Amino acid sequence: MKARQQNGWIPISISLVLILASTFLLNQNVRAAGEGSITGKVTLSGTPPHERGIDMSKDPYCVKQHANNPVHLETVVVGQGGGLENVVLYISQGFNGTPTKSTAVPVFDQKGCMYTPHVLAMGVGEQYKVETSDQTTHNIHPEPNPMTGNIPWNRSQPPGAAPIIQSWKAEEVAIPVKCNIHPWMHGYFVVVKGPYATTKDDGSYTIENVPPGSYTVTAWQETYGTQQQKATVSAGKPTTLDFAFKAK
Amino acid sequence: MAKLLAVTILVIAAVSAIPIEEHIWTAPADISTHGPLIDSQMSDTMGETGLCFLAGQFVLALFIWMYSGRGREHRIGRFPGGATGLVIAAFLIVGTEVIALGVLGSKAWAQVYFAPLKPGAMTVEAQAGQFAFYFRYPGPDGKFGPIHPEMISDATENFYGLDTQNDPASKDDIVTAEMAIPVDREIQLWMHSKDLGHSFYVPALRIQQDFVPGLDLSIHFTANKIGKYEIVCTQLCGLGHYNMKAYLEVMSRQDFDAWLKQQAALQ
Amino acid sequence: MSVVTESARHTVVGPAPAHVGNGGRRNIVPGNGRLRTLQRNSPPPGSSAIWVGIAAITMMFAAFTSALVVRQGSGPDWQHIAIPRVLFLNTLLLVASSVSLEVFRRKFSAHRMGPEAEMRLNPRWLYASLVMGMLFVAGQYAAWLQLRREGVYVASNPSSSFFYVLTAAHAVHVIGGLGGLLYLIYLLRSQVLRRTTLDVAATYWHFMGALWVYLLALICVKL
Amino acid sequence: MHDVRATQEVKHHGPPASFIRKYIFSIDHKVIGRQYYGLGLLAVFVGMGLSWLMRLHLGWTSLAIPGLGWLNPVGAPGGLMTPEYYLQLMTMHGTIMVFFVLTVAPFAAFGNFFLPIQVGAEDMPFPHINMMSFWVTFAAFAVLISSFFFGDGPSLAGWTAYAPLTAVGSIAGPGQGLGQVLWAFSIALFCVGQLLGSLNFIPTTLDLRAKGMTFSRMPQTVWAWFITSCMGLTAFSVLMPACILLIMDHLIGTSFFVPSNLVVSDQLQPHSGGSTLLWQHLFWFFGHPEVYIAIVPAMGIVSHVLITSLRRPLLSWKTIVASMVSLAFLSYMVYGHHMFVSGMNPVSSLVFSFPTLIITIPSTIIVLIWLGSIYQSRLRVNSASLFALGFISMFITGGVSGFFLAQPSLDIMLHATYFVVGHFHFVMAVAAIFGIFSGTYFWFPKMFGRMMNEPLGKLHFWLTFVGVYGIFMPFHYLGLAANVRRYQAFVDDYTTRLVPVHQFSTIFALFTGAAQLIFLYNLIHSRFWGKLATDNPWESTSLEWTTTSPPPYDNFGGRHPIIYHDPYQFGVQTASGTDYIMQDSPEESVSEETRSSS
Repeated sequence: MKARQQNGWIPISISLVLILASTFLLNQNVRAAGEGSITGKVTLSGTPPHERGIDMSKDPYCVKQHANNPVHLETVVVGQGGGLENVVLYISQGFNGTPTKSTAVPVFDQKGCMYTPHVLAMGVGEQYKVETSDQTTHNIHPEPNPMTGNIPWNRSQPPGAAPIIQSWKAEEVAIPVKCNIHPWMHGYFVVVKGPYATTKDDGSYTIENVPPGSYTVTAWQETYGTQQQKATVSAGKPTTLDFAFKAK
Repeated sequence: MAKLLAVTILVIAAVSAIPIEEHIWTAPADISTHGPLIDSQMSDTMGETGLCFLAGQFVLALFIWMYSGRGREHRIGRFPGGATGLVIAAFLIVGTEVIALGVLGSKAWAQVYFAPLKPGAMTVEAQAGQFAFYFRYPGPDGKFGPIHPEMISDATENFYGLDTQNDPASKDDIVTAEMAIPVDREIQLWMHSKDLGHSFYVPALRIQQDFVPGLDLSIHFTANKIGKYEIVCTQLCGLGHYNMKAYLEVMSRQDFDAWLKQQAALQ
Repeated sequence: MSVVTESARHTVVGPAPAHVGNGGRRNIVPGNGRLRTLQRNSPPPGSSAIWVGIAAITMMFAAFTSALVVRQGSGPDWQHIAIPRVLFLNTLLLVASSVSLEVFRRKFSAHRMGPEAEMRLNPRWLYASLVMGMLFVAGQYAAWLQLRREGVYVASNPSSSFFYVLTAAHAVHVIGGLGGLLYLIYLLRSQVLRRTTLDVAATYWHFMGALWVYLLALICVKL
Repeated sequence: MHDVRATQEVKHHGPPASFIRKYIFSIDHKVIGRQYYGLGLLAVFVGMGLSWLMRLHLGWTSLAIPGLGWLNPVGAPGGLMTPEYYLQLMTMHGTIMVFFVLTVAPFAAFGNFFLPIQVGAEDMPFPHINMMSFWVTFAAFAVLISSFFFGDGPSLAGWTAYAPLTAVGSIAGPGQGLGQVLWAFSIALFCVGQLLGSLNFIPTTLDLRAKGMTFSRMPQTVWAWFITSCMGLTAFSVLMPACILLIMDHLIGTSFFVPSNLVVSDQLQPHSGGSTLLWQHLFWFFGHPEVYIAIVPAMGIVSHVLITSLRRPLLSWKTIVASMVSLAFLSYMVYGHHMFVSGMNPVSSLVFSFPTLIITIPSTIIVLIWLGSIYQSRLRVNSASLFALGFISMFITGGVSGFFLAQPSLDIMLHATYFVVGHFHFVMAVAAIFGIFSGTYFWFPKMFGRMMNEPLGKLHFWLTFVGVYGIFMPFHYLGLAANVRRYQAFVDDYTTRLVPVHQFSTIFALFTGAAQLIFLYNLIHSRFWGKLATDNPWESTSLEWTTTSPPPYDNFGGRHPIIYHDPYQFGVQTASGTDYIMQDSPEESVSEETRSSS
C-alpha cells in the first residue's frame, strides 16, 4: 500500500499511455492487413552441465512436496532433442511501436518451493501476477539493477494470500528474483519492450503479432547469456529462426 | 477488599508454581555431555528463586490481610529489627544465594566455554544467512577452502562462494543443508555469518551462540544421543527469522560415514 | 517551641519581596526556623544547569571515543589520515578566544563592584572572543574543504568518518556557544548583563576549548 | 544585588492569556506535565493495539484479522499477517512502550508536574527549555509513527535495532530502508528531548527547593526523579551518538557497524571493517539504565502512595534512597548481561554476571522495606494503594526470574526466549505501568481538581492484576520450554505443542486490554464530571497537598512554603487530632506515639 501509494502514479500513467498507444496501433494494424510471426527452436549443443540436486530439508513441507521426484537446479534445462527451455526471445532492434498486449496476464507461481515458470518474460509496464500454491510462507524478492530505475521490492506471501500484482517500468534483462526463506528458490523476470516469447520444454517458441519488417531478435539464457540474429518478417506467414547455444 | 487481594495473590502464586512443579512444559531432553551441569544449575536456581517468589508473595498477602483497614485505635508497630535487620537479612539471604549461584553458574559456563578442545575433535563449519543454515565438511584433506564473497550465489547453490576450479582445498569440501555429526565424538563448530547477525541454538544440545558478522567464532560440544534435533535462529535477522532452521542429525559412526559419502556424491 | 518557629517564619519571609522565596542548595532552613546560612538566595539554577549540560556533552564525546577505540580494533582497514595543518591554527584561535572571554569576565566583575556610574565597560574583549570563535568554525570548515580536495570523504575510511563526525559534533556545540556570546553582547548593550549569565557562558566556552584540545589530541594520536 | 535580579528574571513569568500559550506552547510545568501524560496515554493505547494484533496472530497464525487487510493491504493481505508486518508491529510496540510510555509517563509526566511543587518551587528554572523538551519528544513520536506511512513501513529490527540488520538498508528486508532511518532519527530526537528534561529536573532539585527543604526532607518521588534524571543524562547522551552513527552507516555509507564481505541476499555490501558488537555495547550501555529509568520513578511513586495509605513513614527512607542510588550505579556495570551469547569474550560474560546478580540485593532491600513497613500499619485500601501493592507483587515476580538471566550458563538456554519477555514485562513494563496507574489514581485530584471514580478504579485494578498474570506468567513456561521470541509463527517441531499456551495468554491479553478502556473512560469522565476534589483528599503530608487542586499558576499562590518536617509525618498525635502533620506546618506531635525514625 504505502510503497504503491508513493509511486502509484508511475504504473498508472504508463498503462494509460499503453492503452492509448495500443488502440492507435490497432487501427494501424487493421490498415497493415495482418501481422507475421517469428518461430523456431533453441537447442543446446554439447553435454549439458551437471545440475546440483536441491536439499530442501530446511522446510519439511517442501521436502514432502518432492518426496518421490527429486528436484535439481534449473540454470540449464534441456528437453527432448536438445531443446533448451526457459530461453527468452525478444525483438531487440527494429521494432518501435508498442506490442499488441496479449490478454493473458503473465503468472509467476510458487509451487512445491520452486518457481513456475523459472523464467517469466513480460513487457515494460505490463502487469504480472505472483501467486502461491504452497502451504508455507514465501517471500518474493526481485533485485533489479538500480541503474535501470526499476524499484526493488520484497514481500511475503502467506499460504492462501491474494496474488500480488506488479509491473516493471523499465526494460531489464534479466531481474533475478529469489525467496530468502527458501534460498534455493531463484528465478528471473525478463522485462522487454518489443514482442517476446519463452521456449517450451522442447526448446520451441513463437513470437506472435510481429508487424512486417526486418528485426534483430535476441535470445537470452540465464547461464549462456545472449545471442542475436537478424530476421525479416512479412505479413501473414511465420518466419523461422533457430538458435543454438554451446555448452561450456 | 484487601483480604480478597491477599487471597488472590496467594492463589496466583500457587497456581503459577504448578506447571513448573509438574514439569508440564519443558525444554527438549538434553543430549550433550555438558548439559547435565546446566540442567542441575537450572533446577537449583528454580528451587531457590521459587522459594523466594512464594515467600515474598505470601508475606505480602499475609501483611495485607492482617493490617488493612485498621483504625486509629491500633498503634503503629515497628517491624522487629527495623530497617537494619531487613537490610542485613537481604544481604545474608540474597548475598549467599547470589554467590552460590554465581559460583556454580560460572562452573557450568566454564565447562561450556573454557574446556580445552580434545584432540581428535571433528571440525564442521556452519554458515548462517537469510534465512537458512548451511554446513561445510572439510572432506578428506581436512582443509576448508577459502571463501570468495563475490562468488557467493544462491542461484547456483554456491552458498559458500567456493572456487572449486582454482582452490585445491575447496575441491573436496562438502556443503550440506542439514548438519550430521557422529555420536560421542567432540565437534568443533566454526561459525561464520554470510550476511547479518544470526544465532545457533540447539535446545536439546544446550548450546546457544550468536553468529557475529565479520568475526568467525568456534564452539565445541559432544552429543551423546542418536536422533534428529532442531537448530533454530534466535537472533532477529529479518522477515524469515521464524523459519530459519536446520536439522541436526546425530548418527552412529557408520551411518555418519555413509551419509558423508552420499553427500559428497551430490556435490 | 512553636512560638520560636512562628517568629522565625516572620523574620524570614514576612516583608521580603516575592523572589526571596527560594531556598535551594546554600539556603536551607532547619526545622526550628533558624537560618543555617546568611546568604539570602541560592545561586541561580543556571550555574548548576551548565554543569548538567557539560556532563551530557562529555558523555556524548566519551561515547564517540569508545566507539572510535572499538572500531579501530575491529577492522584491519584502519588507516591514518593526514591531519589538515589548519587545525592547529584553529586550536590557537579557540584558546585565545577563551582567554579573551576570561579577561572580559574579570574586567566585568571588577566593574560590577564599582558604582553604577562606571557601567560603561569596553566590550572589546568580548567582541574579540566572538570573532575568534567564528574564525575557528570557519577554520574547521576550511579543514573539511582541504580533506575534500584530497579526496578524503566521510565514507572514505574509518578515520575520515570519525574525523568528520567528531569535528562536526564539536562545531555544532561551538556554534551554540557563539549564539551565547551574541546573546551576551545583546545583554551588555541593553545594560542588563548579569555576572552569573556571563559566568555560565564563560564556563561553557572554556569547556568548548578544553573539549577541542582533547579532540585534537585524540585526532592526532588515533586518526 | 544583581543575583537577586537574576532569580527574579528566572522565576517570574506571569500566567499567559492566549489559548495557544496556555495549553499548547505553554511554559507552565504543570501544563507540560499534563501534555506528557497525554502523550504517554496516546502512546500506551497505540502500543496496546499493536500488541493485540501480535497476540491474535501468535495465537491463531492463519487467522485473517478483520479490518487489518483494509488497514494495510501490503502487510496483511486480506487480514492475513505477513512475517514482516508482524515484526514491524513488534518493533513499534517495543519502541513506543519503552520510550514513549515507560520513560515519558512516570518520569517526564509526573516529574514535570510534581517535582517543582514537591520541592516548593514556583516552576522549573528554564520553562522554555522545558516546553522545548516536550515538543521535541512529541516530534520524535510523530516521526516514529510516520514510518508506518512511508516506504514499506516501519523497521522490523526490534527495539534493540541490532546492526548490521539495521545498517545495510532495504536489501535486508522491508522497513530496513526509510523505516529504519526514521526510527533512528526519532530515537535521537527523543534523546535530545529527555536531555533537555534533565537540564531542568536537576537544577530544580538542587537550587529551587523551598526554605527548609533539606535533602533529608525531600519526598521519595523527588529522590526518584532526581536519580532518574541523572541516569537519563548519562544514558541518553550515549544513545544519541549511536543513532547518529547508525544513520550515517545508512545514508552516507560509512562502516561503523557493518563489517567487510557481507553478502546480503546475493549482493556484496560496499562496507568494510565495522564492528557489529559496537552497536550492542553502545545500545546496552543505554539500554540497561533505561530499564531503571522506567522503574525507579515508579518505585518512588509507589513508596509515596504506600506511605500515605499505610499512615506511617517507611522503616527507613535513607535505605530506600541508597538502594535506588546503588541501582542507578550498578545499572551501568551490568549491561553486558544482555550480550552473554552474542560473541563477547566468555570471560567478560562472567565479569558482567556478578554485578548483575548483586544488583538484586538493593532491589530486595527495597521490597523488604516495603513489606516491613506494611507490618502493623493502618493500611487504607483504595485504587491507588491497590495498584501500589500490585506493583510490589509484580516486582517480586519479575525480580526472581532475574536470577536466571543473570547467569550466563542459564542464559545459554533462556537467552532470546519468552522467559526474557516474561521477565522484563513483569519487572519493567507492567510494574512501571502499575506505578503509573497508582500515581494517576493518587494525583488525579491534584492534577485536574476532580476525584476519579473509586469503584471503577477498583474494578480496573482487579481485571488488570489478574489479567496481567494471565498474560505474562505463561511466558516463563514457554521460555523454559525453549520457545524463541520474535517469531511470527511456531514452525519448529518442539514448539508446535506450545501454541495452546500462546492462545491462553492471547485471550488474557485481549481481556486485559479491554479492561484498560474502563480506565480510559474513568479518566475522561472524571476529568469533566468527576466530583470536585478537596485540597488534600488522601490526608497526605507532602507539599503538593498544601496548595489548591489544581494548583494556581505559581503553585502556591504567592505563598513561599517553609519546611519544618521530613515529608512523611504519619502516625502522630496532633493538637488538631489528625494523625499526620503537613510538611510546612510548624506544629509538632503532642504525644510521642511510636514512630519509626526516618
